[in-house]
Amino acid sequence: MSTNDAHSAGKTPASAVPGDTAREAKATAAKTGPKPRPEKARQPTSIVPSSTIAGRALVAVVAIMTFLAAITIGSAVAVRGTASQWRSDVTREVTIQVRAGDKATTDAQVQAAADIARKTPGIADAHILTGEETARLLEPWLGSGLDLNDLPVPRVVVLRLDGAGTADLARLKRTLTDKIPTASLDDHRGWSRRLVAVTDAVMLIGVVMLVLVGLATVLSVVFATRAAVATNRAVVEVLHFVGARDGFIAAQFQRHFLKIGTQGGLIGGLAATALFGAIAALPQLGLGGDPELPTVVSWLNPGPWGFLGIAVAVAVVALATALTSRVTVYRTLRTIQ
Amino acid sequence: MSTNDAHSAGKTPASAVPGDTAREAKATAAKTGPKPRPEKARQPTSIVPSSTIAGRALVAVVAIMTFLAAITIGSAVAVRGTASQWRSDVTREVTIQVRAGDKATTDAQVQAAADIARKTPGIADAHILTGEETARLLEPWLGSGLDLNDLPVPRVVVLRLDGAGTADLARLKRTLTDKIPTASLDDHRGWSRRLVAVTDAVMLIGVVMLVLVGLATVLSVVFATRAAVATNRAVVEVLHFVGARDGFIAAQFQRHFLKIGTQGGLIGGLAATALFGAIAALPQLGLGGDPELPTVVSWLNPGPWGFLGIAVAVAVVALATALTSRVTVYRTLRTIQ
Amino acid sequence: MVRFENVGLRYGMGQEVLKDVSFGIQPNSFQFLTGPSGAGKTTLMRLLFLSLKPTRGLITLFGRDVSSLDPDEVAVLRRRIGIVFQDFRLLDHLTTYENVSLPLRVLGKEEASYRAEVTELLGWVGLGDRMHVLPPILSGGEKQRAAIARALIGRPEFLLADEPTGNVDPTLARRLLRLFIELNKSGTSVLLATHDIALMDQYDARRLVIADGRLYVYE
Amino acid sequence: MVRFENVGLRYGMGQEVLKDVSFGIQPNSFQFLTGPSGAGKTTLMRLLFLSLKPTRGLITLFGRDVSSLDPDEVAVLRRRIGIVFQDFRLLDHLTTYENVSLPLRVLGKEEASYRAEVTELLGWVGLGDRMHVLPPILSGGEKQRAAIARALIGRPEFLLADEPTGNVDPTLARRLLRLFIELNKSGTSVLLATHDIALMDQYDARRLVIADGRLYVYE
Ligand SMILES: Nc1ncnc2c1ncn2[C@@H]1O[C@H](COP(=O)(O)OP(=O)(O)OP(=O)(O)O)[C@@H](O)[C@H]1O
Ligand SMILES: Nc1ncnc2c1ncn2[C@@H]1O[C@H](COP(=O)(O)OP(=O)(O)OP(=O)(O)O)[C@@H](O)[C@H]1O
Ligand SMILES: [Mg+2]
Ligand SMILES: [Mg+2]
Repeated sequence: MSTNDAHSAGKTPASAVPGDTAREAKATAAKTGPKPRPEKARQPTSIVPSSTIAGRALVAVVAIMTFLAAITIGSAVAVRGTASQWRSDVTREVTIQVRAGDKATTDAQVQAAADIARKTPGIADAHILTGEETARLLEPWLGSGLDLNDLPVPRVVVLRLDGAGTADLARLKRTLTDKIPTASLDDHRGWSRRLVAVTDAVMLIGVVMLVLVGLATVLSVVFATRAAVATNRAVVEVLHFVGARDGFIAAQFQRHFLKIGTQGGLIGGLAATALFGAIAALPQLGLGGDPELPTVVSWLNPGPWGFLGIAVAVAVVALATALTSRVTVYRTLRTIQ
Repeated sequence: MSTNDAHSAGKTPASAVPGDTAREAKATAAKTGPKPRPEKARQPTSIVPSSTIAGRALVAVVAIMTFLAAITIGSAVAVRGTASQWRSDVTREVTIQVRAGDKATTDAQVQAAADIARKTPGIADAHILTGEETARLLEPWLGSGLDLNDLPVPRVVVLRLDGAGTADLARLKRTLTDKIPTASLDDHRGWSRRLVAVTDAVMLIGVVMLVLVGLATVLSVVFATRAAVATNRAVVEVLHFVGARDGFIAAQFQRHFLKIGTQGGLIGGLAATALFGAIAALPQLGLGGDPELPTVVSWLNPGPWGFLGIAVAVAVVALATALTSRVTVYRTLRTIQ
Repeated sequence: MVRFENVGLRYGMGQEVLKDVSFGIQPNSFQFLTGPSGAGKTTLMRLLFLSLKPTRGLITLFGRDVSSLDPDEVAVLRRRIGIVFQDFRLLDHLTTYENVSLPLRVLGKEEASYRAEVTELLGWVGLGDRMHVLPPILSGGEKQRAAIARALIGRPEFLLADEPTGNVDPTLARRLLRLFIELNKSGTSVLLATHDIALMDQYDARRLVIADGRLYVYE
Repeated sequence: MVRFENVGLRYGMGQEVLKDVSFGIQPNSFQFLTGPSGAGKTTLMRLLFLSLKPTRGLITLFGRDVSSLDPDEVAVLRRRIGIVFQDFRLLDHLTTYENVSLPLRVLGKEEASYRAEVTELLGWVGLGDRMHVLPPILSGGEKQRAAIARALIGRPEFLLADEPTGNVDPTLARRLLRLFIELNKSGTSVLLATHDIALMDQYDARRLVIADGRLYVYE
């Protein structure tokens, strides 16, 4: 054995071989190449390097997607709440007005109108507004403290529909004008129906967006997983060569993707929660204190169900990410084998 | 020269050397390895392989970001429009009501109230509603065809503020109640101010979201570029070794990123445009036909300025993506040199 | 242990790289594989290592017909084979130590159970002081020795080494050859592909020569 | 053309791989570089190729002090040098033809202007029929020849070849050596790092030997 041999075999520790000790080697590498591992690392280096997974970009995608999904769910739940409120308002919107004349006659006419209404199928109830109630309605216009008995203020009968939508209001209108010339039917239903249609449209858009967001998330994860397997093709090959089963290899990848999904989902979900939380907190901050204020703000308060929906979205996103990547890895491994 | 030599040097085309012709080689590769290039490819293979850029994931990120930005811009412009409408409504909202009594006295009191108002700084004009105008306001409540002269209907003076917001309405209120006991000031400004505050909050949220979305886009691009350079480290090294300047290398990367930015931007922008287009088209579809309908739908019509904003956002995103990646590539190249 | 019967291989639609190759490898035997560049040595190794399926003919490995194996069975068979690749195939993000211990890690073994063994082997191939360094900063010869150590760590029954001395000086090549001979004496079959005639002259063993797609055996 | 004066190099904080190395390379000269595995041959090549800066001492290349060059000047100087890496460094996504023509493409040349030249050179190194194939499916020796062709295509004034015959059979090695000698006769300086004593014995040239970090020159 020549001296050269001893040299290259590193059998003479005192020789001038560079990087003689692991300590030196580490210091060496720190300056010139990739990071070395500590000599007795408790945690072995992960076999699939996380730097190859475009992880941060994917976390960003997943976070944005979750944010979008959460915003959509929250808004949809909130708008649904508003819509159902509107729907119940509809029942209050149908009224009969009876022009005032001689008090006794008017009273009789009002009673007759209410009776006609009650007998109409689809109308659950007819309520004759008392003087007080009418005064409250007129307050914005006539000021408070008026004695309505002095005034020829029309009398109002409020109808409550049974909600089945079977009431034939057009016929009722005709009957009323036939029998009681001073009565007129104020039917706001066209108006309300349009409102409901709009909220239905909003809900539809929400569902469509949710589907789109879900699709985009799954696609991004599929692409990212494929890219990860492709850039780690050499790693996969070596793992196959040293006798690793597909399950072992897939687990190496899935580990990263579950983490990415959870991180992204949490970031997006928390951001959305914070946004809705801020919106819900606005009225308390004195910006929308009036509870009757029909502003975007009060419409957009998703309530507990909305927040629950967001939490579910986060969980679904994390699981979907992990699952999608597992399926994709298995598929891609088949093409490498 | 031995036969072996001739063999391996491929000088004997009739020999049994495998993959004898380029055609065969291509067919060979097609089944067993990466795709071969056509023999006389007009378009040379790009030096930085696009498959290493996680391009589709980044296109997805950029598209989503652009979509978000566009939605935000569109909504902000739309809400701003609604808000300015509300703001101008505010000026109509301040009214003085004078309780009706003896006609001559009332007329004098109304006149006096109008005079006081006109003399108050910050109030541009005071308009005494005519009987007809009042009748129109009351129509929903009292029905049409009423002779108001018979009724003790309060008289209304509508004040127009000069918009500078200097009017001291509290003082005016005191003066009025002092001098004319039957007069009262109906100041809806608290109400309106709250509405304006809400729209301001919405605008602020919009700007914050825009900033966040912009930041997220830039960060995603920076990450993606770094990842691209990192995975193409070998390519960069070889390019350096064959004498390529940094500018040449950066251009190889930037080419991909400009394409990604443009694609993502267009996808996101078009999606947002389609969404707003659909919203703007809703009323024409008979879903929100009533022009006075204060629904989300009419609020969310961004108008031409909104669509212009979206187009600008797309352009900005594409350019920002290309620029960010160029800067990042240059920086990263310095660390490889 | 290994039987090739009329094995032919073509890549895709190309000409056959290997034609009608028939031979056997006995347990506990030692043989060189040689032939000009591009003759098909690496291809033959890949067939033996199940990373390529023959286009025709029959290959029996450890008594099993390789055409009937599913992926998991392939993985299990491969654990009985060690391979040194011509281009090393070390993982650049794992240290020399981690690269060498990878076959054991894949088996699910605890790090503590193999640390001493790996350290000893690395010392043997002269990489004791390069243990915690990443492959990109190793010299050519050092990488090659790391690849050899990885092939040996699992105590394979069959060792395939593709040009394992191409990047080391003659003295070190002799030393590595002795390592392979030692291994063979302790019961492993060895197939060593090489261009190095001087190396083959140092040990009298069976020679398999590939030329023009045919395999000639010189006992 | 090249002057080293008391050059020392250490990686990071390690021991010096090269110590007090002083030598010169004349235009139009031919020399072998040899030494045991891990001695520092590749390191010396990297110094010559400007991909490493010396920790001490002075290196002059084409009459310029290398410590004072900015990145663009490095790029321009490198165009006058051809290098064959021990590990080839071919780009796996480009065909053999595209890999070999890369140095010309980087100069901004039109494909039509160099097609004939590249094709001819590929024929010379015996890769005429592997031209439009991606490197991963080339055999070891074929890759090595592609790397050599890429180093030669730019007609460099100075050729560095790191173990250029480690993966080919002796006959082909002789053929490649003749190629390098041809090249040297036409005016290029050649520095050829090798372990192959048989190869060095075939051509009588200056030998640079690295041992224990020192460089010994045998004229
Ligand atoms: N995946 C593949 N697809 C197509 N052709 C291939 C593939 N792998 C190898 N070849 C071709 O098959 C032939 C034999 O290759 P192989 O690698 O087996 O040669 P070798 O004997 O190992 O040569 P060397 O000594 O140069 O390493 C070569 O011409 C090579 O180009
Ligand atoms: N980037 C680096 N960082 C730290 N140490 C390095 C680096 N590159 C090489 N070394 C060490 O420097 C020493 C010399 O390496 P070099 O590659 O120059 O050897 P060589 O003479 O080319 O060997 P071989 O014949 O095996 O290729 C080796 O011990 C190697 O591990
Ligand atoms: Mg080979
Ligand atoms: Mg070397």
